[in-house]
Amino acid sequence: MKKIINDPSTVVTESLRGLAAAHGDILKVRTEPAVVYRADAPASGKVAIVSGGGSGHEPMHGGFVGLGMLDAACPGAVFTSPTPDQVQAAIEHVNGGAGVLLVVKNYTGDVLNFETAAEFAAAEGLDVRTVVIDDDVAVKDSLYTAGRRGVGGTALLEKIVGGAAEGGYSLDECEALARRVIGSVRSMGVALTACTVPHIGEPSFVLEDDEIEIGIGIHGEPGRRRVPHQPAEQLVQTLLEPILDDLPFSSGDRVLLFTNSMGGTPLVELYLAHGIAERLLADRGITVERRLVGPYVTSLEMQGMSLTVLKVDDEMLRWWDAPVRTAALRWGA
Amino acid sequence: MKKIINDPSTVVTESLRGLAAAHGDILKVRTEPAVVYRADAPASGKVAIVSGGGSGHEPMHGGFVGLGMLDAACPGAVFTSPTPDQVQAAIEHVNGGAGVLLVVKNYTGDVLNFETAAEFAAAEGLDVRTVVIDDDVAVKDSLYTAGRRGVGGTALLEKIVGGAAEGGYSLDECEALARRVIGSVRSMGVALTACTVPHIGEPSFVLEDDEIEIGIGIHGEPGRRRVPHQPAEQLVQTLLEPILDDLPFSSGDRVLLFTNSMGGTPLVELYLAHGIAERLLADRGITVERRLVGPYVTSLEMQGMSLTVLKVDDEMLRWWDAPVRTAALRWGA
Amino acid sequence: MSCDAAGVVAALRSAAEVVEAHRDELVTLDREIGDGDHGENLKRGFTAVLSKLDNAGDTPGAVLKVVASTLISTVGGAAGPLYGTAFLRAAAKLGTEPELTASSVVDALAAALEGVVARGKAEVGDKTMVDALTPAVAAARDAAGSSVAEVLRAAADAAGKGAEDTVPLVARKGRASYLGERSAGHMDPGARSTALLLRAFADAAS
Amino acid sequence: MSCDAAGVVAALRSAAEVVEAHRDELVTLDREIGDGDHGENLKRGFTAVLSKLDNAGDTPGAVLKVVASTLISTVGGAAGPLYGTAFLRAAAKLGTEPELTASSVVDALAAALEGVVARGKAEVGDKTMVDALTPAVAAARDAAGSSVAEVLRAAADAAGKGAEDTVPLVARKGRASYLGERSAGHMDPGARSTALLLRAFADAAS
Ligand SMILES: Nc1ncnc2c1ncn2[C@@H]1O[C@H](COP(=O)(O)OP(=O)(O)O)[C@@H](O)[C@H]1O
Ligand SMILES: Nc1ncnc2c1ncn2[C@@H]1O[C@H](COP(=O)(O)OP(=O)(O)O)[C@@H](O)[C@H]1O
Ligand SMILES: [Mg+2]
Ligand SMILES: [Mg+2]
Ligand SMILES: [Mg+2]
Ligand SMILES: [Mg+2]
Repeated sequence: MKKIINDPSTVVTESLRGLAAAHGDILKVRTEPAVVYRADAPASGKVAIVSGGGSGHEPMHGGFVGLGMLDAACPGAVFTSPTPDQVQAAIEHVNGGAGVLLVVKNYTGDVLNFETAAEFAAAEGLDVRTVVIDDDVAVKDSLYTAGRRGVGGTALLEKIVGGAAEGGYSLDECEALARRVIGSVRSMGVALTACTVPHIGEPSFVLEDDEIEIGIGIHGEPGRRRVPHQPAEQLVQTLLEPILDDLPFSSGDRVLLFTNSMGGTPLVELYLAHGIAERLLADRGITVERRLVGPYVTSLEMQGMSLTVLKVDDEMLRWWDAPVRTAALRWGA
Repeated sequence: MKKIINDPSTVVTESLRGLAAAHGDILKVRTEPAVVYRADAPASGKVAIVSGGGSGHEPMHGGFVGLGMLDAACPGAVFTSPTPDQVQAAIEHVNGGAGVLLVVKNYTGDVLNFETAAEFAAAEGLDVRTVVIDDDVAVKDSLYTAGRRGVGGTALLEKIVGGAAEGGYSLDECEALARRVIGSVRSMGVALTACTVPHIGEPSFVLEDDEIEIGIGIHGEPGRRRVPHQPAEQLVQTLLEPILDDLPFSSGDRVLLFTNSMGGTPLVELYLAHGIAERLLADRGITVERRLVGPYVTSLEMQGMSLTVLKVDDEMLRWWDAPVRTAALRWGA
Repeated sequence: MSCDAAGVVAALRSAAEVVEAHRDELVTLDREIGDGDHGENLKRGFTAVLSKLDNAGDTPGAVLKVVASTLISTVGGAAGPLYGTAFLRAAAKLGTEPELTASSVVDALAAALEGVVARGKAEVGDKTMVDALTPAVAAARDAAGSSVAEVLRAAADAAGKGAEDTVPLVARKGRASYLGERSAGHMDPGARSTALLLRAFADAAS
Repeated sequence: MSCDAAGVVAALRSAAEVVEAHRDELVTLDREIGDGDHGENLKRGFTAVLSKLDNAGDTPGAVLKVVASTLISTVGGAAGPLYGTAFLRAAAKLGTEPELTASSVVDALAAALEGVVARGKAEVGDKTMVDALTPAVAAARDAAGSSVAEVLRAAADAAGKGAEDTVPLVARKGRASYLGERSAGHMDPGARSTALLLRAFADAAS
């Protein structure tokens, strides 16, 4: 394993130190327990948006902390949900008196740890709500599974609800908007290569030279099926079709298209794929109103990509367009 | 070779299509010859900044086109300098009457092709100047080599000079500022893995599991020496020391520190390395005034990183901080 | 082993050793059908537990409460809250009782299982730690008339068997459920770690 | 082969075939001490040249001028402007002459070399295409008294030898110079392609 690290057990802490050094104007970091929070927290009178999850998906979530997006992020060990202490510390730190919305990706570990923290916070009389995002259509959503995973849609959700919170939405309004976004967003991913978790030291799974894994999650867990590698045109279709069929999206819909790199895919390939996705959507009569292209919800160095499609309305677009100033997303500020 | 492409020979064109679709508010793309230019070009009365180079280094240069940075970028084939036609087309397209500055990375191919285009433009009576950036300390700079390569420093140069041009600098002033930046910036890179050029289909070089290549360029060309893989602490020192010794940088200097990913390095590692570099600079009494961390000057999917240190003054900081609105760098606009 | 707080502390020390020794095995199991962190998560948790054991408390319940909160705040993932809840419920059940008895151990194990099910909503057959803990509680209950050591041995044996029995199952809870049919043919890491912990406790009690 | 425009066009067609056939070899050479694109660059260029040959012009000079501008606008990299300049200077030297002669070929080759040196500033021994072209011009000059075919054969032989002789050299120009001592032991791709092109012209002229 060749990684730019000193010791697998200190990767997250050391990386947070670098994040803090790089973006001192935007965020601050505390350790034990680890929390990334807005430099100007708490924002008094504003609903606080808190998220988090395992590390290794950078820039999510620490890179989304700042004006117009998250008030705090709780980074767990690599690919491991954070602990309730972290979430509690985050809540305490950023609570500005207008309530706290926890944005949780649907993984058993994330849900349980955030739930525990929310119980503690509620016991202290804080108004804490939780929304769980589960946008990954690769996973069967049934009573007999852990349900869909939260993947790329999380970035869009955090931007939109973060914008609304900054714009003065109440906790009720933030929660309602978040639920609408969750109901309107779907994703699907593919891995060309596996990633290597530092404390494991070997790739999470093994793909042959001509094999790709469809329906990959963001934790190095294997996907739904292995297929031979295919041209980009076909690959983008393979990802897009289950997304469109699921919601479903149909002609006349207005969408935000998010073409996400799993981390190790060159931008030249990602834009190529994005161009194909745009064309396929246009062919179906779907209007792409906004787009995001880049490595935002990653799996360490994994090569691969995901597509996320969000059916937007004017309210969502308004908060998507609203100023944001974070390490990873920045406009209008 | 597993890449998200259709055909090696159409990668660049198809990728440009996706770039245009993703950022229609910022840039436009023409093909035959391929040029990425500002959506609002030509900016009348403003010095136009034009750059370019082989593709495969994205977001450089197309992702740097927009307000406050480049007026046009000329993308060559992957890792191949663009042709003079492209540069001529770019010059014609963005010339706003106040002259054109060509920012060229020091590679024989880039220099010759831009030179040819500049000759044509001069013959047509245009005021075209060329600056050549050569910030890579890994390469011996002597009469008997092609000289140092242009690497990470290019991104900083283009931001600063682009800001100044947007701020109303004359061509003389832009050129002088560019030469000062070039004189004050140094870089050094390392590869943990090689990259695979689409039309080659195999890695550019082969590194053993515990080997890294110090002094790597950005074209998949081998570096200066192979050494055993080392902890991040040591690796960052290995990169930083030759940089600091070269200019030299010394106690009391104010710098911009750019920690760049070669493309495939996870952000969690990059921030970790950045934190170490910040500490090492502080130890030397050097003040980091600004920083940039991310994959900006890449080599396809190569894992590795480079450090770039620019000795700044107030004038450089002013134009670094100035508003920029491009696909890759954006603030204040 | 004594059945007082010191005995429980000693049992936890050997549990920590077992976790350390089986870290790679648990990582490997979790890599196959999960995300590969289970062994590392538990190792991190039990290393933290070790550092808290010296002044953990005067009663078995007090010690287990420290274990619970330490696991919750250091393990993360699904296993953190689940094992944390298990130890917390067991601690609550033991109350301030100064010494474990066979029947209090049975009750504590049953409370732990109830806690895990309450948090994780898994049923037997979902291919989770519940598949190890459920037969363990039943076996412990059958052995309630004997000694603490006998109860724990019965529980550990049953948990081991329960863990083995997860191999053919298709996961319906946790990360392995994303794999669908492909999760069959692998042992559930959480069931395995449950069996390992109970074995460590049983060995310490013998 | 005739020595008029049609003959030159025919020679260029076989040159394009040779480039295509040796594309991978040139890529491999350039991967070893450069960035691996030389074969692809030339292939792209000569494919474009092929599409322009039908109405390229009535004189050898006119045809070579089209080749020059096509290479300049499609090859890129170092080789694009260098080969472009070489063909441009050769074309200029041939002027409107309707047929090549042994001595005009010698002059055209010399002009090509001068152009490459003027653009690239490489000297003999720098491990570039100059190391193939310089001995080629000298050998051509020695054969100036013979036929066009003889001149080209002499040039090609010398270029081939010159290319071989680049193997032990340490590069001092172009991308290979970044490698320093590590560039020794490999043939320069541009010297090799120069030798290949001259061989193709010589064969076409025979
Ligand atoms: N809902 C659940 N109920 C009971 N146990 C569960 C549940 N979900 C997961 N588990 C257990 O947790 C184990 C995985 O733990 P771990 O790898 O530490 O967490 P994560 O899955 O978050 O990476 C599984 O092997 C399984 O035994
Ligand atoms: N300054 C120079 N003068 C003459 N020939 C040169 C010079 N620099 C490079 N070359 C030639 O160009 C060849 C490389 O061409 P190519 O690979 O197409 O371009 P690039 O180096 O830009 O990738 C080298 O093998 C060498 O023969
Ligand atoms: Mg996990
Ligand atoms: Mg090249
Ligand atoms: Mg796990
Ligand atoms: Mg080359």
